[in-house]
Amino acid sequence: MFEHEEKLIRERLGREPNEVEKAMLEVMWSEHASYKSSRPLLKLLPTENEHVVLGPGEDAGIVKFDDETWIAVGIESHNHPSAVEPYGGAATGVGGIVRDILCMGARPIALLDPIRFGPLEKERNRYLLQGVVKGIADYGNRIGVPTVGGETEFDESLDNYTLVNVACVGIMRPEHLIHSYVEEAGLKLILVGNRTGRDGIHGVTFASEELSENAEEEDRSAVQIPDPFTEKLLIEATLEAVYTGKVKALKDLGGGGLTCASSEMAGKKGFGAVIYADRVPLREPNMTPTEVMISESQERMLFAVRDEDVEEIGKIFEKYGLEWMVVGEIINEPRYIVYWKGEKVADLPIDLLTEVPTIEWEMKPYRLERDVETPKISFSDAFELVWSSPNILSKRWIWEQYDHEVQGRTVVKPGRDAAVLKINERYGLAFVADGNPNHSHLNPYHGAMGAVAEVVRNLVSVGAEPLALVDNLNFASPERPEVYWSFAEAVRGLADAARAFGLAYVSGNVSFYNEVVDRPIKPTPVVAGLGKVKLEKIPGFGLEEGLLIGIVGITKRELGGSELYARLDIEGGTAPRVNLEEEKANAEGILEAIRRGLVKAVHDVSRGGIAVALAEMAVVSGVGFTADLSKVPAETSNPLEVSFSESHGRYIVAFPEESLEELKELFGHFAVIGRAGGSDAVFLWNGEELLGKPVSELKDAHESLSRLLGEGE
Amino acid sequence: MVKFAVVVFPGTNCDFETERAIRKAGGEAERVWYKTSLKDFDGVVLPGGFSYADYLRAGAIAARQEIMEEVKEFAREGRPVLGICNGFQVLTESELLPGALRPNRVPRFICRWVHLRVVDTETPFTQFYEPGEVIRMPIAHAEGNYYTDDPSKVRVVFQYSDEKGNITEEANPNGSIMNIAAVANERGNVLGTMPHPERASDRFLGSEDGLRLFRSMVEWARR
Amino acid sequence: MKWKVNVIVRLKEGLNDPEGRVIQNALRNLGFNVENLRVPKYFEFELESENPEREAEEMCRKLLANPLIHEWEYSIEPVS
Amino acid sequence: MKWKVNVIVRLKEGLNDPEGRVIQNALRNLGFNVENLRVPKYFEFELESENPEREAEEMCRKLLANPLIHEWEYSIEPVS
Ligand SMILES: Nc1ncnc2c1ncn2[C@@H]1O[C@H](COP(=O)(O)OP(=O)(O)O)[C@@H](O)[C@H]1O
Ligand SMILES: [Mg+2]
Repeated sequence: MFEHEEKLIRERLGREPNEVEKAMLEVMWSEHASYKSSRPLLKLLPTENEHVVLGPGEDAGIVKFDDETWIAVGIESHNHPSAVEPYGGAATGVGGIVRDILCMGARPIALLDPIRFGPLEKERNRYLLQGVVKGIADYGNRIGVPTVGGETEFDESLDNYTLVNVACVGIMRPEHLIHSYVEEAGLKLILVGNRTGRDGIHGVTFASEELSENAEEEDRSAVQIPDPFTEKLLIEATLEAVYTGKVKALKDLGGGGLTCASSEMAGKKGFGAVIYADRVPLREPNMTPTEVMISESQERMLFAVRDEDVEEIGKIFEKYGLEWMVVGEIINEPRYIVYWKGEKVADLPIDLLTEVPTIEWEMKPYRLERDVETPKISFSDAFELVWSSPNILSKRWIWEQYDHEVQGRTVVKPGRDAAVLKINERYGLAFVADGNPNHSHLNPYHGAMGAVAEVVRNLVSVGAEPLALVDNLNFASPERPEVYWSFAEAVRGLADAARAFGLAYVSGNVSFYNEVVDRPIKPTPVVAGLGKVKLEKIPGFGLEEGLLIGIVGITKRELGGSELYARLDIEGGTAPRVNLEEEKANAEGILEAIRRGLVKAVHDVSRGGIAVALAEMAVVSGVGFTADLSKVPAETSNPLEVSFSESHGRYIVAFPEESLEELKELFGHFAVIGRAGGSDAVFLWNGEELLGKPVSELKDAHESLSRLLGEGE
Repeated sequence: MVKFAVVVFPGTNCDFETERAIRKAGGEAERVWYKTSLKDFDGVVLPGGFSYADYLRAGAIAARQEIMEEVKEFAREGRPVLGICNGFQVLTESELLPGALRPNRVPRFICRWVHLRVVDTETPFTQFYEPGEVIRMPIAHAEGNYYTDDPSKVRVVFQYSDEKGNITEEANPNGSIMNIAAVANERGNVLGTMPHPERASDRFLGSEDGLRLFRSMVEWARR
Repeated sequence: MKWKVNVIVRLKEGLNDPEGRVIQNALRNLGFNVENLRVPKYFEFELESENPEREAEEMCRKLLANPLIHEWEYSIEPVS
Repeated sequence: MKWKVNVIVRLKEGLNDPEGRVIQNALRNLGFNVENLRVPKYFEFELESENPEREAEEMCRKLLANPLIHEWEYSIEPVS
């Protein structure tokens, strides 16, 4: 807490807060819990349209899928905890977002895990990757929620650090929606799940500060041990309770523990709460009321239930072997009162906890984009470099450790542009997440827009109409003027892009203070998107013998922040710009082509450019191609720029000859660049070979992540 | 109509889709919490998941629950008992099937589609397959490495194979002895399978090869 | 009476230990000259019993170990 | 020189231990009167080293344990 905030609290309270009050206020006024630095800017984001049932403001957003089916969606970061305890940090990150979805009354059905690390050459970064992946796997698999996709990126700037974001979707019937706030006094507050211990005390304040050098030793209290066994029982028990119709409000205990969950539940509509902190079941002896109130022990939920229903709901918890206790009640008066063994240990106006004043930090623009000469290396050297980049390698080693098929819905499995989950006999839900910090670093506005554009392209590539977005903003300290400016720029980019597509953000998350020892991370806005797709119409991804290969969209000299430049350590250049008109037109064109059944396979062009996108389509089906890249519609005639530029708005399609005329009509920029077939991947330029390689060799290199990690198979 | 109990232990997580697959195959199915009695059912299915979070050894704690006495009764009476993945682990741990399921050769969880060769079509679960037929189903397990000290005594039902049905080392995802993926008891009415037939029971999910297993089981119970 | 019991459950000789292999490799990659690494299961607990030897043996046989693949040993001492 | 090393890695006092709790419950259900059950990680291996104490300590710190949540102990004796 800052000094001026402490002063403000003293003024409003007319006295010094006591120890318990002070700890609760500190937690609630932390950046992580209050969004005090981001709230004013986040207002820019569009949050309403015909698909949105419930926008930001509760634990998760809700989107209408059809009249009987709503989808709850949310995204969370668990960066700091994962950087010091990768296994437990990542696992409890999964647990947290799953409970956010659950407490809306939805059954969690899928997860995505955008994760980022420092270079793999370093032992510590490999350790972080292995720990994070195992943590997500062990938790997600055990609770039976499939991790169906994600992103994995490596960058020098994240050395010794990690960004772990997790997005989750849940499915619900409209009548089961439970809000996170109460609308009547007298309700009993039931705490259920794990016992409360000292773990996670000051977790939110931890997440609101930079990591120091000795983080490992210092921040032990901020780490929790994951308990997926209890979480799975909580999922089933909570849903069973929700289906009785007797749950009046529901929240999970996350950052800020009992204080945060109960004060927000009570305060939102002007009620108050009394908490009997000594009734909370404890795991450790001699805990103080302060510790009980702010502990962030995992796998706990808070239910608000009428007095006469307490027993019935309690029975459900007992069936699942879960411990529960009435720990407080809702009162009419807007106060937040805590008792400990009969003694009043805290008494605050509830809005002092829940309504935290915003802070606007100083902003200072920076400019990293500058013209650099495109390097003069051969296509084959460039391709070799990019194709072997850990960022481009297949992430099979990761997603095979995830039970991505549990629940029996995963129609499009990991490894493609977006995952698709079967929702009913005709329709599926597409789900994907993207971010590109190299682009956002160079140009935060266009980088953020680009994340939205890429999400849309990935959804469209599996035939899905985009429905809604959620965003996760991973930034360094907002107290740095350049960082705060880049944050504002990114939000502006997210807002403009979503508006252009007619999309809304239904939920999101902000994670500031991502720095290790004074080294800020690159601005990393991550966007996840939902789409709706007709199951019968989902196109393929791989090449098939004899199909023509076409490219949609225009390629520009936009190598800034590209994988090629990252591999060559070239800074500067121009980051790709999003042309919203063209991006939208091309997305609509692709959807129309899929609707009419004109294309057999679709893949959008993103990281690594056209060369990589083509190679990926070959590798996935084992069918080669011959493609003349000089035919690509482009504003440059430099083969390297055409092949590796990461311009937006582009797709590669594979289609039979008879679709050609119709396809041409659908797009402003479209060209046939070659044909699929044979066992070699052959890149040409004006008819001359740039590179020819057996697809099997490409595949072997593409699947080498486990070798890089020093693991067999 | 014949009715199957799909037993739910704490941590079981493939119960809904297993129930769905049995119904699609023409049977009646009901998810049954492990503290409930199995008396009105014609067969039992122990579905996949992580009973007791796989703590100690996969399936070990579930195998010691009271309900397993009733499951043993089913097995003795010759009624169908099917264990899928974690259910298979429960069946070996409770000695309804021979052998043990050890941690995978590469000790990681692995979720992947595999080819299987159908070895034994004489069981209640496999009567609708052709001997030697190659089918596709996904596996998803960390402890599926089948071990027994005397393989000659085991009634092998599925083996991991390549797409042509050859039993090769490369086709073995977890190190199982003789590429064993599914085994039955001597009588044939108890089957344990590591691959998930319920995940291969819908054309949109990649294959319907698993649905025949449920059809076979339902048909057999009906007679 | 109350006893402090430690149980070690090992894979039988000749059965390979995949987890041990992975950890051994990781340690070697870090430069440690490690061999024959194994990761037995290890339990510590307090036991209220009149016959702790018999009960410890029973616990292993009934739950903590799988006799087909494991052998076990335990140590028992009174809780002071 | 060659040493036989045993390492035990325990969760720090007070941390949640779901695995221990679940196994303890399972043993109690079987009628054993068990308390405070914990499932530390246990490693046995041979180490070729001039300074086995230091190396064992390093191994724990770097890989076998996370100092944030674990404490560890080891025993070292020469291989005969
Ligand atoms: N950490 C991860 N967890 C699960 N799936 C992942 C992960 N990282 C990448 N993937 C999957 O690998 C595939 C390729 O990822 P990516 O290159 O980011 O796709 P795209 O370029 O289409 O955005 C996608 O299907 C993605 O979901
Ligand atoms: Mg893509």
